[in-house]
Amino acid sequence: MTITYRDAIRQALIEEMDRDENVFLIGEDIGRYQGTFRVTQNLYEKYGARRVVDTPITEPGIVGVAMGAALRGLRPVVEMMTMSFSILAMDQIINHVAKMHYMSGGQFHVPMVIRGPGGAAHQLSAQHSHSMEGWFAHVPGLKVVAPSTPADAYGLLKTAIRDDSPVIFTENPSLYAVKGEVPSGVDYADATLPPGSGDESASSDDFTVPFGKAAIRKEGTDISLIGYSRMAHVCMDAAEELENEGVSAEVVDVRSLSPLDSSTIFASVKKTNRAVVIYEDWRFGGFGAEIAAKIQENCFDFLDAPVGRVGGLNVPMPYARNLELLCIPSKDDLLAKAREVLG
Amino acid sequence: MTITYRDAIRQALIEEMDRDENVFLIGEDIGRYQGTFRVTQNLYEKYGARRVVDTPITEPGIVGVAMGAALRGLRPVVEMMTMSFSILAMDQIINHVAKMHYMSGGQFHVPMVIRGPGGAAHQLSAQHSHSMEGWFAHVPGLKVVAPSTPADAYGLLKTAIRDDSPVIFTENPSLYAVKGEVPSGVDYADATLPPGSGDESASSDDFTVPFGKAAIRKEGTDISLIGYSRMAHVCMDAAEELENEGVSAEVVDVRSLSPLDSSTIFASVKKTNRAVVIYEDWRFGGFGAEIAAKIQENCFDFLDAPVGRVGGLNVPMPYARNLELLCIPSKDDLLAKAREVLG
Amino acid sequence: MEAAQAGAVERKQITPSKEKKEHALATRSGSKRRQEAARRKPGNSLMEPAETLRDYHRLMVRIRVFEGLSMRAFRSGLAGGYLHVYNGMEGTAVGWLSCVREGDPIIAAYRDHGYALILGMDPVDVMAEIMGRARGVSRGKGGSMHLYSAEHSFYGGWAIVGGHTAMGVGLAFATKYRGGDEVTHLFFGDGAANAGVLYESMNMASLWDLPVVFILENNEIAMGTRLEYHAADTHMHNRAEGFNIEHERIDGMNVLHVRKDALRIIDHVRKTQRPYFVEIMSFRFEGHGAADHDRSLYRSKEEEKEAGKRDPILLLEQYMLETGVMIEGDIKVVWKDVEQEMERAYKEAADMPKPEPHEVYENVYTDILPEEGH
Amino acid sequence: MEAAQAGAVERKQITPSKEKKEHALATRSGSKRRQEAARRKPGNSLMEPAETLRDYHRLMVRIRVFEGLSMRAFRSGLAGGYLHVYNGMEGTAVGWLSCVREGDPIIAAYRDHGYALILGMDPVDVMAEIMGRARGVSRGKGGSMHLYSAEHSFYGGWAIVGGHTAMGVGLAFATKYRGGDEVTHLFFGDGAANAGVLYESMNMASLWDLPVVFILENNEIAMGTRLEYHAADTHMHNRAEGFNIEHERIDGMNVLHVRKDALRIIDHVRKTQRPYFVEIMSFRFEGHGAADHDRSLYRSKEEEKEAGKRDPILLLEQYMLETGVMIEGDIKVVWKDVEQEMERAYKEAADMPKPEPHEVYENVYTDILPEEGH
Ligand SMILES: Cc1ncc(C[n+]2csc(CCOP(=O)(O)OP(=O)(O)O)c2C)c(N)n1
Ligand SMILES: Cc1ncc(C[n+]2csc(CCOP(=O)(O)OP(=O)(O)O)c2C)c(N)n1
Ligand SMILES: [Mg+2]
Ligand SMILES: [Mg+2]
Repeated sequence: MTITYRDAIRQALIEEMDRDENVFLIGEDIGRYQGTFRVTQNLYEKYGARRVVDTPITEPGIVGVAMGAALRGLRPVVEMMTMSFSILAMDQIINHVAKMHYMSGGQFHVPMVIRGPGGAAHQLSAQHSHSMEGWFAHVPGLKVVAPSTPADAYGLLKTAIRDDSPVIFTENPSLYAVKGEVPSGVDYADATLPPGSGDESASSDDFTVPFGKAAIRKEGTDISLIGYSRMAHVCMDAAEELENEGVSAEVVDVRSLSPLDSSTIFASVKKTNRAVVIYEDWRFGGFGAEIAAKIQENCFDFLDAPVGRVGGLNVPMPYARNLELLCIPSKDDLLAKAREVLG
Repeated sequence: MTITYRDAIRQALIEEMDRDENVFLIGEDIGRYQGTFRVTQNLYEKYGARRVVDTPITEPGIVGVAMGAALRGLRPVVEMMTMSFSILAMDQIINHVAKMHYMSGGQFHVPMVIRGPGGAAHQLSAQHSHSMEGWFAHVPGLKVVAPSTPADAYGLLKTAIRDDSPVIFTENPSLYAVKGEVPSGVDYADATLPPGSGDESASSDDFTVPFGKAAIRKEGTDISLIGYSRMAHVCMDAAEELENEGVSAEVVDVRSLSPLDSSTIFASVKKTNRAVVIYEDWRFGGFGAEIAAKIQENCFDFLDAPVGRVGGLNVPMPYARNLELLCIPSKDDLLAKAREVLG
Repeated sequence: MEAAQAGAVERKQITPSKEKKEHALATRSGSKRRQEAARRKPGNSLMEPAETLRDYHRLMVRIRVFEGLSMRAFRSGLAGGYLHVYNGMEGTAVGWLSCVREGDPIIAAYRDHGYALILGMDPVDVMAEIMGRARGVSRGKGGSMHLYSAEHSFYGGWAIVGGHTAMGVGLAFATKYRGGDEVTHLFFGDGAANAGVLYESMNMASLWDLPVVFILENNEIAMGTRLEYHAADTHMHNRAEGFNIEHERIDGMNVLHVRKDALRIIDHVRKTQRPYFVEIMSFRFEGHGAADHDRSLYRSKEEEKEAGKRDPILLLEQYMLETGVMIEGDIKVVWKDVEQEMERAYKEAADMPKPEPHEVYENVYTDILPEEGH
Repeated sequence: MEAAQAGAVERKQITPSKEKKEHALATRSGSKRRQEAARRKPGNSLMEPAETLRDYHRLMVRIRVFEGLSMRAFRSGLAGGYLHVYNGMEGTAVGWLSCVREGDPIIAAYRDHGYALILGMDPVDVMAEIMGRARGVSRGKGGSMHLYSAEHSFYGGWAIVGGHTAMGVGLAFATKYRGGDEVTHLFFGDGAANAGVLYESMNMASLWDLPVVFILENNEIAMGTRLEYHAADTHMHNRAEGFNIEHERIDGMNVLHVRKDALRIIDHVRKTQRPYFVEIMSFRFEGHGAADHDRSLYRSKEEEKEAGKRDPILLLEQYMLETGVMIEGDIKVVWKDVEQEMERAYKEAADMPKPEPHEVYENVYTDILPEEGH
């Protein structure tokens, strides 16, 4: 079926909630209000207040409560209204969620997902435009994924909910309306039906996307463009333009930041001998630095030029639209860097 | 005078408090209890409860209160009992302290310092052993320094307190007892005297260390070892051992992560043609990746080998001493990597 | 702010001695009961001069009209992001801020156009900020949610729910440190009142005797979540009780009531140099923000109609008509005047230039530029 | 935990309807006053069998002796990091946990040896953890502050002050979700009671009717900061008032008093499936942690001497002597027995192997290894 990125996420939620009674949703305004970005639309009506839990505005508390519930065998899916707010819950996520399995010597595990829109949208200003995925990928104990397509959003979210380790699942708000093919036997229209009335068997041949696997979105021979989430689309756009100039670019959609599929990245660079990594977060100290550092460590003899990096400007996100657009890496920024790397 | 790193910090606090009535200290157990790591010893007796403020255990609140005070012209120096606890105050630091100058279009500035011990000590386990400096260096609006010597601790802290932008000042707990020469006209013994009884003129020929300047700790020609805080000492130890093997290593003490002195780093690598970056934080996605990525971007044609990285193991810090020692990068880890890079 | 920075400094113990605290405790016992009684006192005994009433009216109308235009800016693409209007809550800010002394620090959340206008910020500059123009109060970098004015001791304009509450206490900390007698006015919503940092802040404010009024603007809704779904005790001022802070609930729909209570409370705080917690009840007529249109998700048309009868502008107009301070015609003139003023401001702002590209790097630090480029 | 995971699940609304909430409010009004009265009731009416008293005594002595040895381990370098003993507070945990039902979730902070021993964890495994051995309860990865036992529903063992409070509420959330009737016992200190997340947690617990007891162990000190310097109202249980949670303060030095109160409160919570907040007053005889030796920075010798008279072990011994449950000789035998038991545990733990290097990478994730090497 062809559905939007938003609907793909909701579809995955529905199927997993139907499959496993222990899966529940918790977050701010996700129920009666239908979700700020409407990802959870109709789910309150479908599952009720027990499994679609509206909370006060208390991100640390929400994450902590979800974690406690996970320790008793439930499988919470926390919605961060925006991933920017995960900054408030940083201690709960880093010090508690990520570490308990280790600190308890494996006695306890924390099967929970924290998902929500991450990255800049449209003039949300400095406090609401963070890209948090790089911060979390840095933390041992967390798995971090950043899907760019409806199929990946669907498949990775199902994998995330079934994973026994905590998963950070970041969605880019600009992608919600993007449509794409999603392989699934269950019809999205189910969302409005009462629980149990769906075709239960349909979820048996379900489709998931494994963690730790990057996707080659386009094959090429001259340069590797490496990105994730919305930046994977920017890579595709740039690759198309390069194609017109006779340059064959390969596009690597990282998808999973942690675990990171280094081998696919290295194989691509060893083939093309040139690479540019693009990420929306502040360039200085951002996650793209890890990818670039890794490539030069592992593909040094294959590189014909330094690994290029394109990131967000190193400033708090300004409100004015013209300044905001300057900050977010664009196709042109990527092309400029790619041409520099191509020499 | 030759004093410890700990006393150098206290000395800088004393001189700045004497110099400027608006400077005050705030934090947990820093006053009556003399500070968990005794950095603020005797300062409560010297300056009283007004200027050495003991707080409840509420890191977000402390940072927020200090920021509010800073907005009214005071110059708070916040002690994080350990920098690990700054994770709880992340929202206050990233979203408020770091951004207000920008968001207000320059109308307000936030002159405050957040300081405290960062990094692993001795079996403090997973929740108390974080290296936070890389996280903060990633955030536009914060300046971040990590001194390795008493002189730098003293000189950088004075610069930090006088800076009109917020500064994260990280101290490594293992360095507190390290001694070194500190150029200053004021005698440390002043700490026990009542205010005003010190030699006021002594602070006129005071010594500060500027931000954004790395220090070459040892000159060399074969390889650059790049680190900061305690890892700068590990670099020196490794360089000494390499010297015995006939390898001339240059040691770059980064000191200031943000702003970063890229030109000193690049100049060193262009001379030696090989580099290893070492940092205590988790290797994956840590700040060393930024330095490594930068070096290959800017010194590509000068590099005879990939830039090596040495970081902490990608695990929550385990308690058992033998496991903990495995996690923290050591001289041997650095030597192994240096030898690999030397080929 | 620079003025504040230069202010005289006196040595004074911040942390009260144990004796002092116990005394304070003794005198405040039973405070809650006394307040309940006071609250039940009938009628409004204010005898404001007519001119003053007209001023309050005009102020409220200015906010209402200005914000209508801010919504127009949003709909027509001249503004973006999150934009929240104060429609229905004007009585709170006008009543309260009419009692504030010049130089008193004020800090608030993102629903902040009203404070800005009341404090005397130029509507053109505020609208320019909302439209992301270089001459906006925050040079186009903050937007609707991040208005600031050093000149008016207005410290924002904050978009992390509850995040600014500790900062508000810090503003009062500086007063204590310096030995001044300003009162800090810290506004936040009922949703924000669930944020943990508020409790950390209340504890410090009370422990250290800081002159700050916690002003909970309870419009009984947080985005799309009704009060009863987010607060275990819907009388949220009770939460100050455990921190030994005097607290009460007042009505925010009648600007004169607000003013009367504000005068009393602010005077009390200035005298006692102790914190206070006031919960001001109001109603948000519009959706949460400019992008929230489906109010039926959380309330009925009847509820809105009922509340509409308590519209603070309407109430004051009725009162002025009854007392003969204004006649229908006067009121119309005010609206018309204000509409013209604001339309002019709107046009002026819309014609202003956007920030120059190089400005993107300015004000990250006070002295240096960040690393440039992508 | 796996057992819990497999438990039966019933559909049940979590968020109470408005009617239900109002009813609950009505029945709880005046609860505070009733409790004050109850607290003033004279005497201890418990009629525990002699054997039970002896059990409580032995449990307390076991903690005291075990922790003396943990300090020895620290001083001799067999343990490191932060290590905090419960000396003086044994009455609280023994009294309370004696009333807990098997399967009730329990969670606490870092001063956690006592709970572990009371719950039946093997002293050898606990000491092994403190010494960082592979057979430690957390395989040497947690240390003194991070004891856990899935078998005993003991969820830690947490070192971020206040950080575990929301998790405690989450444990109770699962009970509600499943329709069980466990009661969650959430222990934290007076210092932790200032952390913002606690208030977020109380609000949710009350809003959603979750069966959790907030147990504030008030030893009137947080590291080196005395209660009166960190809490605006030193009766910290009052802070639950604004969240519509029943609350009271009880004495923690007499294990029998604690038990009596615990029985009543836990029973009440199990029945009402509502949160409760109890503040248990005690005294920490030792320094904050093994490395804190200078207690004179925050209190006098007299104060300690005075408190020593209320030592929970001493009080129970006196009571047993008075009532003839034990004679001096019996008591000596207990101490001797326990000392021998714990010395054996100490030696056994000290002789155990350290974790293997490869273990450093285990348990980061449930299924994969992290990227290896430096
Ligand atoms: C920490 C945080 N969480 C969530 C949000 C999203 N959000 C913005 S406003 C709002 C509702 C706040 O309600 P309230 O405090 O009552 O203020 P009001 O909008 O009624 O003025 C929410 C949930 C946010 N900005 N910050
Ligand atoms: C967030 C955080 N801040 C500071 C600390 C350091 N610290 C550890 S224990 C402690 C005192 C806690 O006191 P309390 O809650 O009363 O517990 P008690 O030690 O009396 O059992 C402090 C400040 C910490 N571990 N976590
Ligand atoms: Mg509200
Ligand atoms: Mg305590």
